[in-house]
Amino acid sequence: MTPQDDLGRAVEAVLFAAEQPMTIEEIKAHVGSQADVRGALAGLEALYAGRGIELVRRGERWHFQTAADLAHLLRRDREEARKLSRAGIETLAIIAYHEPVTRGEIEAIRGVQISKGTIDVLMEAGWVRPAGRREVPGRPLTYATTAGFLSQFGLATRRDLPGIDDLKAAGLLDPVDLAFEAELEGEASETVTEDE
Amino acid sequence: MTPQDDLGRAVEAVLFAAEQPMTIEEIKAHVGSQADVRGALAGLEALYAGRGIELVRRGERWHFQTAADLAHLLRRDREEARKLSRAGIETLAIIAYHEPVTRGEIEAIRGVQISKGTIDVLMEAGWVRPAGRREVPGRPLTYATTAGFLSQFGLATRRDLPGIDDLKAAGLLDPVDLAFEAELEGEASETVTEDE
Amino acid sequence: MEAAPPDTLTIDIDGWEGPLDLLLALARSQKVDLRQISILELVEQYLVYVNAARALRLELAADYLVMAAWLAYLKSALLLPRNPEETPSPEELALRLQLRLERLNAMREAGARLVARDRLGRDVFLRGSPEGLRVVRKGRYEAEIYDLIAAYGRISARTRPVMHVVAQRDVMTLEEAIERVSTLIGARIEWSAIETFLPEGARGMYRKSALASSFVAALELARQGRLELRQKSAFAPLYLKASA
Repeated sequence: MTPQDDLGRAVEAVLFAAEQPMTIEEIKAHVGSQADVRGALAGLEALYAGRGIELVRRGERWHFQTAADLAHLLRRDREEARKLSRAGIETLAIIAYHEPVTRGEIEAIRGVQISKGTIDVLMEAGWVRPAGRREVPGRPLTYATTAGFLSQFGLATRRDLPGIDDLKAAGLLDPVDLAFEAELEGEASETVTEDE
Repeated sequence: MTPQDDLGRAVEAVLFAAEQPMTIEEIKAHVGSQADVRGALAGLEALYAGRGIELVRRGERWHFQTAADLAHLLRRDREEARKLSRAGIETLAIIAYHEPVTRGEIEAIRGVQISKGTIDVLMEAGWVRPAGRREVPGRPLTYATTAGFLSQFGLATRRDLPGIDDLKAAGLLDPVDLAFEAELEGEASETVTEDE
Repeated sequence: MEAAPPDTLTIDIDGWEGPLDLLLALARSQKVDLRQISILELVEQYLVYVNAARALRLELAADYLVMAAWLAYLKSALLLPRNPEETPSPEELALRLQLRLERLNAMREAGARLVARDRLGRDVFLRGSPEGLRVVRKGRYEAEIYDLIAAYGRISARTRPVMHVVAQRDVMTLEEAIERVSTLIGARIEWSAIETFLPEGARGMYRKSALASSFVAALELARQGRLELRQKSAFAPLYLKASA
């Protein structure tokens, strides 16, 4: 067995035994600070690809989980996953796609005030956290998603949010004011081009 | 992928997610009663041989475990992460919001006495430090938070803590329930006993 | 609900999360790209809907009516001859509305795609019984930012009423009033209205407190035989005079 295999086995065992997803630093605390953990993780990822168990990255953390296509064999009836309200789902989506974002900005997109408790529920679930203040008058608090959010929804990074690139390219993540300006300018320049 | 591989993946995922070692009958309840689970187990046993994870049989039951020779990487410690008591987290919150603050002031804000151990625990965790004496009669010691506190809670500065208005908007200032009040009273009488 | 015309949505006001949400649902019923919707038609649909709801005497929240009023204005502005001086132009207002609908729609779809993903604990699973790892740091305490701010919220909620109770109010105590009325009454020869016993310049809550205390003081002094009270009828002015 090569040293590389030894490290692979060690990382595999550590992640397998872990109760929480682990960062590379945390893995190193077990397998040695000099180890090429990143390389070992890449090797394991390839080794497990297509198997019933998969190695996945969620934010800065790694963990093993069952393959998604086997959900039907494993789904647990007693698992009463917290059902989010529509307001909760939309608020979570707005925070995830726009973070960091203030309560006022969330309300502007939804066109309605957020009722008490909507953000509270998301924070309690561990998916949303306060993310500092915006340096504008009133210094409103902003919100962002957590590592727990990425794990829960199976995202390696925020860039894996469904359709985020398209939304960004279409300007749909820009505030209305900005989009409005762009739209007016676009029209204006089109007109100029036509006239030439 | 052959049918045998599909079955292997299914058994692998079921055993991985299981909370207890499983019999072949129990596995069949998930993957189908006609399946050749015994054959799939043999296949998995061979596949995992020599890896950081092993498939092992204990009596009639099967489960995955980390390879015995890697146990030194994992050794469990019963002194696991502990959750702060309610008194601890409340005291920490008061120090964070009001620092530098004396013990008497913390008690006045909490409305309940705090036992000596509460602040000791916060200091041991590295989140609170003594911050000089207040120049009033008795020269009481004041307490403040540390840099370790900021990094634990993911704050850039103390000013990033949500203000009272933010808490209100998030529904965190809703009336406390009676059970909680009762608990507080219990705590208060405990403190008296400790001090005697 | 059969009363609704066949081409309008069923009236179900509880299902909407505000007027923008309702507008979006109506816009989607046009079955074209949001970029292509007819704002005029949308305005018309909304007004029909709101009128139908009102005809059924459903309680509409104020913001639905505010939106209806604004849309009615937008509609007339779009139909009437242009006033070039007017800014923003009705077309610009319509464009802004369309941009808002697009953004809400984008987030609604994103939210639906998000919750449909393979969720941990529902579709994919972590290891059922991990052996667990040694915690390297000794006695590490765990707490999350949520625990911290929720704790502070709890303390604030708990102490808030207390702070309310201890708020200092400017009052005249009964002792003060007895002292004051018994001193002043000696100097009065004629019947004097009770109001003339109040300190000069007493205003607002303090004046009310002084009046109430002075009244009780007058009763007490009358009981002691030190002054007499006179009142023509209930709620008529109350007069005080020292006992002869």
